[in-house]
Amino acid sequence: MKYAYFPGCSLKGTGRAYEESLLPVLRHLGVEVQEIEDWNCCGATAYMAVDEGKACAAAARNLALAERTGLRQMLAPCSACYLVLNKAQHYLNEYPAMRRVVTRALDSVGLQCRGDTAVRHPLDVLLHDVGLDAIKQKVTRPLTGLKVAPYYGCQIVRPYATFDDQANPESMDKLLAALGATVVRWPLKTKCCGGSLTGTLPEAGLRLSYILLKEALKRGADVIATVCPLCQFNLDSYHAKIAARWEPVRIPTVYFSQLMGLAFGLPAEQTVLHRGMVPLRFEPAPAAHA
Amino acid sequence: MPKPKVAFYWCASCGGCEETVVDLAEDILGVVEKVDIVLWPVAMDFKYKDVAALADGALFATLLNGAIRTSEQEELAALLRRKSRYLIAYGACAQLGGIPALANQFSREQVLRFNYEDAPSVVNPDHTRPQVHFEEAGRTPHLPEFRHVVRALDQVVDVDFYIPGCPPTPNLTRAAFEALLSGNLPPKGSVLAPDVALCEECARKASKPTNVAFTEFKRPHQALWDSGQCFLAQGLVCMGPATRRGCGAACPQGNMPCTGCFGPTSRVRDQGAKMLSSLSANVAARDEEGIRRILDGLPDPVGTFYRYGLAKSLLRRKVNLPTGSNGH
Amino acid sequence: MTKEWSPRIVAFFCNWCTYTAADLAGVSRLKYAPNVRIIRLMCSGRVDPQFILDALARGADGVLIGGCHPGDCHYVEGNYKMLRRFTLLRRMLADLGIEPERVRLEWISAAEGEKVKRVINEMTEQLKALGPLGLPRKFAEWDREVIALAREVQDREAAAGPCPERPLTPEPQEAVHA
Amino acid sequence: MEPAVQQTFNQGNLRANAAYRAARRQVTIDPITRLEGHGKIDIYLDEKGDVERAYLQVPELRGFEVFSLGRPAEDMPQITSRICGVCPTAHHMASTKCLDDLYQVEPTSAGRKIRELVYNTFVLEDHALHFYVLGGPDFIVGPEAPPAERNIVGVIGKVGLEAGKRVITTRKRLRELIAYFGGKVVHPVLGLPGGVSKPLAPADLPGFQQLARDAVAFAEWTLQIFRDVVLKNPEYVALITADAFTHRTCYMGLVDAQNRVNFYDGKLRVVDCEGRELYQFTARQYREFVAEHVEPWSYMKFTFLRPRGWKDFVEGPDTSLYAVGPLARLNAADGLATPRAQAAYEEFYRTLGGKPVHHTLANHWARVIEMVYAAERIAELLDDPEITSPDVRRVPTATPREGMGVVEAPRGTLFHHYQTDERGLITMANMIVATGNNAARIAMSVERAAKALLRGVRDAAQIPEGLLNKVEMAFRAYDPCLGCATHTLPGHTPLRVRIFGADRRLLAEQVQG
Amino acid sequence: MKATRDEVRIGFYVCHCGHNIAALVDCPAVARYVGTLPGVVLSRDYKYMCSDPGQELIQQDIREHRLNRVVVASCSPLLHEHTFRSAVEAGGLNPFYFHMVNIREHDSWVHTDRILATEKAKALARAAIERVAHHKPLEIKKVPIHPDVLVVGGGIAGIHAALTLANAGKKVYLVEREPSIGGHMARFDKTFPTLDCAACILTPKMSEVGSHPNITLWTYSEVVKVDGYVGNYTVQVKRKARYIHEDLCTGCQDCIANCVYKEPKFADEFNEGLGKRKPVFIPFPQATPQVVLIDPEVCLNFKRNKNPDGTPVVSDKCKKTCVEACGERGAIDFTQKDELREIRVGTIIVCTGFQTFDARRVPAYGYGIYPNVYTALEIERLVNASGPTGGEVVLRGPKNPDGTPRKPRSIGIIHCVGSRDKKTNLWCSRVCCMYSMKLAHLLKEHTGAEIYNFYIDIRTPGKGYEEFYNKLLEEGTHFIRGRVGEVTDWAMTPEEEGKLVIRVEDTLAGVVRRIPVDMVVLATGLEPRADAAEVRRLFNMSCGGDGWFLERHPKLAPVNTFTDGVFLAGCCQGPKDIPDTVAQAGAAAAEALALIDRGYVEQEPNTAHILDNECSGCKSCIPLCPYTAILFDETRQKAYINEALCKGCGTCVGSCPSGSIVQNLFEDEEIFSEIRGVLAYD
Repeated sequence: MKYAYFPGCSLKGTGRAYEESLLPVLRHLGVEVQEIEDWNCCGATAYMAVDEGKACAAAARNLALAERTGLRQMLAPCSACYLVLNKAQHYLNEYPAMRRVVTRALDSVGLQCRGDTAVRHPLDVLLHDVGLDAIKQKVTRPLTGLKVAPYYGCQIVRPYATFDDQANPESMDKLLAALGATVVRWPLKTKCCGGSLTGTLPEAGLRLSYILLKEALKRGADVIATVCPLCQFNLDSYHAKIAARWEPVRIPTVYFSQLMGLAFGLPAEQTVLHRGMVPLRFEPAPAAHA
Repeated sequence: MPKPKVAFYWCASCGGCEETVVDLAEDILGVVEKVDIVLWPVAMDFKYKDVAALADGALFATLLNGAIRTSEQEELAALLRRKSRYLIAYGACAQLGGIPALANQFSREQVLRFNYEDAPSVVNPDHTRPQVHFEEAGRTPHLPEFRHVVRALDQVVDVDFYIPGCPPTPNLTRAAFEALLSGNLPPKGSVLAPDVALCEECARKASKPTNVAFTEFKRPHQALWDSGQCFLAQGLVCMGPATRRGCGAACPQGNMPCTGCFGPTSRVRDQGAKMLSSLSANVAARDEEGIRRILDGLPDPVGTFYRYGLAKSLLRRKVNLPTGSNGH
Repeated sequence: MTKEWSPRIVAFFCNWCTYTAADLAGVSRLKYAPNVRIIRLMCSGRVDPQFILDALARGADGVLIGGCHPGDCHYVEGNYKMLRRFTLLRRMLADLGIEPERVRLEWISAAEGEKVKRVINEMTEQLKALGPLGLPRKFAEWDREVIALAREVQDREAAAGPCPERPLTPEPQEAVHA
Repeated sequence: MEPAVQQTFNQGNLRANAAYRAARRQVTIDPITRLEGHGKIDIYLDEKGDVERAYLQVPELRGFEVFSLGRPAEDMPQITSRICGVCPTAHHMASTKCLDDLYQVEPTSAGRKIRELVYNTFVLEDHALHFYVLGGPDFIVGPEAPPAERNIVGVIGKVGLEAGKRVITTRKRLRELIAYFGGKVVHPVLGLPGGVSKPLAPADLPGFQQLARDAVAFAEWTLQIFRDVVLKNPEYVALITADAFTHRTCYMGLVDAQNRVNFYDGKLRVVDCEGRELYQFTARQYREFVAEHVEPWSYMKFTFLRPRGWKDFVEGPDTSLYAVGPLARLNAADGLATPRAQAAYEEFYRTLGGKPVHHTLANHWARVIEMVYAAERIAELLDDPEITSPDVRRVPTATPREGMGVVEAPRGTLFHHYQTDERGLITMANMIVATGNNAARIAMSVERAAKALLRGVRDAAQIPEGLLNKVEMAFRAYDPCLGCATHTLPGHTPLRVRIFGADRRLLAEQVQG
Repeated sequence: MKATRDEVRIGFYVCHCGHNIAALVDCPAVARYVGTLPGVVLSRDYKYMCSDPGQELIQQDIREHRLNRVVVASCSPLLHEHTFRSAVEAGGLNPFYFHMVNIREHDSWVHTDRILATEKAKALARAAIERVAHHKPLEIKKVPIHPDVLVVGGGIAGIHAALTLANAGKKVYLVEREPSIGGHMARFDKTFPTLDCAACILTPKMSEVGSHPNITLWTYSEVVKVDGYVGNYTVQVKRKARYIHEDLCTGCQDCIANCVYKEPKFADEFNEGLGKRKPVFIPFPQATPQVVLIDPEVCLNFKRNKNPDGTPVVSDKCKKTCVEACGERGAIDFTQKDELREIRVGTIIVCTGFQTFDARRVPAYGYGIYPNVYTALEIERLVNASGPTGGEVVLRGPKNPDGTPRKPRSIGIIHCVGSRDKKTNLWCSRVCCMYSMKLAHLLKEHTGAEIYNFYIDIRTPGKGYEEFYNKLLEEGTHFIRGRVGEVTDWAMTPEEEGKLVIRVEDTLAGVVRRIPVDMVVLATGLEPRADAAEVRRLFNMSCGGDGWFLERHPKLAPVNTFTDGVFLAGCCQGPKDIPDTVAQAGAAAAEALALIDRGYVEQEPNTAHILDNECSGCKSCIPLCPYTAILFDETRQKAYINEALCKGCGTCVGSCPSGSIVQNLFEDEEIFSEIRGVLAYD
């Protein structure tokens, strides 16, 4: 299994914990990734809203670069990248007009995009390519006793439900269960985390984060597992503000990949749990058979 | 009463047809002595003027073999047409274009380039090419040019009858002569051979089951096969079902499948299309992938289904090749 | 033709699914490109590759074959037979310089009037992009060299007038009598 | 014999001959080019009215190499046989051997023997025809005899009616043997990588063995005719050794391990004009030793010895030009593998003053000697118990990439060379045929004849009548190739010669006839 | 012998079809153009060709102008080809000297540019002119109709159709997959809008079926194979083993009473799993036939593992108290096997019904996650007096502290679950609004709870339906307009604790509301049965894109399918309520009767035949025929076609490598000339 790898800006910045934990886990599972050369902004955020043409062109350039690697699969861990790349792909194949615009743009830099590279999310790959059994086998330190609230955020299931249910995704639930964790059932899996509102309309944004954290605690979760750098940032970084505005709802928010690393018994520098603002204190015991 | 005058002429062909005529000529009790062979470019020199001098229709029949590739050939074909009461396309090349017509899948430039520059044995540092008009110290030896398109005879002039085969068999030729001389002829444009497919006279026919569905196509060299059983039943492409009979199933006699040199029956406009239709329809798979896999066993459909008939196929030629002027 | 070129598509639709779907498109008043000329057959299995080649040779820019979805053939599996022919025919046409977009096979059930519209519009667009196939014109172009010559020969002979040369006698005969 | 019957007989044969000439003339040319209508020779004179330059032109190109592209390799023996309807078997066989090499498969022993059987049968039949019908009459009847007699009828006149019958029936039976294996005589289909398509049924063996015995007798009888009619006639001998028909070039031919002539297989051997061995090489090495030169005035390519480089149309010790065909084969070999043929071989060189023999017309004699060899070889093969083995083909397993094959066509060495993709589809096909190998020498012969015959010509009146007769002689001797074009009843050379004055205006045009 | 150009005298007619065609096609221009074509002796345009005067015109012209070919350019041949053929015949010509051009459905209705549409019409017309010249006279074959009828599906539709036919004196086979007929209707409590009890009106009809002399009732059976064609179908029916001999069982149910299981223990399908049954059981009290059956999955006398052929293994572990109870009646037989029966019928009526939408597919509504979320069908059983709770509405979820089951004090009914939804099913299921209100009424009656209906639109198109809606409004049921976003147990406020919260945008008030309730009812929509695709193939019908069986024409042939002799009734053709279903069933029965009473059907003579002298006997065509109509004559070494078996697909014709097979009406020449025609014009 080899995939063209598109990290995107977050995984090199605020979301570095994601990359730092994901890559070792994939390696551990024998999944090869090859970072795309000279990748650029995926085209997410303001772009899409302002000028879809340019956004698509930006995304398409990455797709084109991915195609050039000859690997038919492209791994995009960041939810935003994942969504935009998929969307661009979709637009290119659905709307001739858009394809013309993009083709022209790419021509100018001597690139071309067939639009046939599958844009995949790590969860998708882990569940459908690697498989839960393979993952279970790698678990040396099951997360027994750790109650995890799986939080998916909006972008990997909406609007394109490419690998999981839109309203009630369950891929991460299955994954965490496989790691031996207790999955907390809660209805807020895909509720908005506040997204970029936290920056523009703190009142609205923070409230959304607060609801999530509170409900997770109320249902007895020890930790929230997330797949999206932005969600992770929102849920992890505003505890002081939230406490000031409503009440303290301290609960760590980590990437599912960090928990996998933990369960696989990978060294601390590969689970990078220290990067969280609210630290996760949990030492999984080695499995009986291990 | 003078014997009817008969002419032979060839165009782009290999000479195999002439061989057949000879086999016929050697059959001294055959038909040849009933006619005067008055034109035979090899037998006697003849000048364009001589033929031109004949009254139109002075020739009883002309048997012309070979495909039409050069202006010279076209010119003579036209001339002989006018001079002959019956113009007969003799052999696969004249009837269908023949193997030379496979060239219709390639451009003339490709031919020249390979032959004079790219061929591994050629040493041609200064890219010399034969010139239609070449000048050396004022000397100008001139070569005839050849056409972009290889044609069957009836694509150049009106043809009365066809004698199929690569080469035609002496028997067919004799029968044709007898028909011509006795005057009891089929309608104009007929092929002077039975209008039924080869299988009818193939010894292997009985060995073919009624439920042949192809799970793979084998190529002749890829397996040893039963020398008595129908080739199709063994997964080998045999053009017999789409090919006119009359040769006595010669190739199957040699334990090789028919390649279709007798061309289609009168009820078929495009031999290749029909054989393709029959073969592929009988493929066993039902899913697109399986179907593609099995049909990939036919790597060269054009060469397989139009081995002799490309010039007379409905498309005649690879359609996106250059035409333009004839200069090299 | 003075009027601007626009592709011509000959369509072979099976009576049970696709032809009916085209009727449905009509009943539903869906609007699609007027470039298609539908020929009705009982089953896509009846589509003889000769029809496709003949249509192209006679000036169609594209040929569309419509049949029932796999498994739905009114005649059990005529459509599979067509799919098989089509698979090979397409490859062969490519070898003969005809773009794959020009010959298209679609499964359209009696209920899919929408699809009739979509496919015809799509195909019309693709063919516009490809430009004319124009085989009749190509044939004429190829044959120009021949026709030109024929004329030239006539003129030459008209000029030369009746030829004085002796009528031809078969030399071999003499050889024998000698 | 009833005069009426005899006349019919003669007529039939006349036409037979004519047809052969017809067939021969077009095919024996390089596979991609063939003589259309007339061979063309343009002769240019200088101010003094002497020959400045003579061009022998071959004006057509069919492009087999190119339209073979993309074809399955196993179809090549059948496709390439259409290069030539008179020697289809030669192309068929060269192509088939090319496939053995391509698929790296050794034919089964029986398969190989059947191939060699069919091939020798073909060579014998072809040579016989040439000797009695096409080339031979010149000698048997005599070069100066009235044209109308220089044909098989004339031959019969000299050697008797029975001879004629014998020629025809023997040829027929030999051709039936080819058809037995190949389905058809013209464009046979037996060849496949690793062997042949069809075994010899034991029941059919005796008939063929009888044929073989008759063939040997026939060949020896032919040799005797040659001795009686030609060698006993000093005139003819003088003609053969005449300088006008002598070119000192190199010679190439296939030889077996003992350097003896072999038509079907072996190594290629090249000797220089002193008879010294220059090279020995396998088909796979052909590119290192053989190369083709292009002239702007002919579609035909001119081969030469690559190590020596193209040195234009010159002969002598350093020439890079070489000849192929019967004479060349004898010159390039140290002998023949069968007793009767070997004896004839020795007689040949004894009579003509040692190796190598440079007299083009000696080809006729060499050809008859080869007939004897072929007939003996056929007999050997048919007496080999293995010839009826059903194990005639081995299925190849290797992935094809590149293959080369060579045989000795009656009129000279024939190379086939293919490259394919891993599915065995042709990506490159190259062929060099006898005519190409002889082309340069033929061209020289033509020019030499012209120069010898045309001196100080000022106007058409000064052009000698028999010009074409002589020019014809000059290259008819090569037999097939261009020669075959000229193997017509004397007086009917389908050859057009045009002579241009110093002012480049057409002085005269002659068409043989 | 093919008629040559100069022999043919073609009459051409282009129809205006009022404005339908004339509006976009310049009919006079088309007529003028065709008039110039070779062979055409007369070319007219006319307002309505299909009208009597139109047809009269054709007949008159045939006589006066000695026409021997007729072409009509009008609507789809599927609509009027027959009409015009008859006209031509009435005019004294063979009906097959006619060809029809479709310039309405394929031209005027689908284009917008008058010039281009006219061009197209001309091209199509020209094709027909060139084609018709090659037409040959043909004979129509008449095939007799077998009078027996097969009705597939024993819901209300099947029951009604079967009875109608049986009462008309026809022999009917009624095949039902379940152990009892009755279908969904048998599970309903009341029927809207009259609220009369479903059982009361259905059971009499059920028993009538059970006892009708002309009806062979096969329940617990499935059609597995259908061969033949209209008038002559051969049908294989699998009668699944119920381990009871139907003819011996009296329906006394002693076996059930005496089963080793003292208490019912297994989820009972009829009650949507809300109730329990024993391994030997009868689906419901009024089941027809009154015959019990044994469920080998749970019966102790069977092993859990199966034989290779899938049949259960008898263990004989059980005391078999049931067998004792049955006594000398000896109806119980553990060794019973599925058996195949073959029947011959002339016509088939398909009434295989629908399935309700699986609410789990909308996880946001929490069905299967929250116990107190129900489907409508569950409620039907819950409120039914003979249901699992005897008509008492209690919650599935946690009981009261005192252990008594909780009753809902507030109930939310969510409409359009699995209907009118891009993500699931696009269509409106037509019955949900009404049954939701029916259930609202019944629930209020039973519990007095606050009832909230969440709807997109209320659709009440039916006699007395709107009145029923008003009645509900007066009863004080709440109607909130808006598609529900989600149902969660996530409480934001104390009063939401322990309840299900329905989050919805109230589009009338323009606010997002959170409404806490005890019970949520999902008004699940109707959808095609999961196996509709296989069933469709079985009977050679078509399915719409939505998966419902396709009627031949939505208006003119609503119960016909594209396969002659196969008819549709009930919800298998699309969602509909009971009155419509019964009406349709009657219609289907009438269609079948019409065929039977005429006694024969005419068959299109478009069969293929092999040219005997030309066939080389290569056998390539033989495996291609799905009906094994092509046979090989060993003595003559040629193939031939049994035209009785040939259905006229033409596949063999398109594949004959030597062109030696000919299909009537679709000869190569006819099609080539059609191709030439459409392309000759530009």
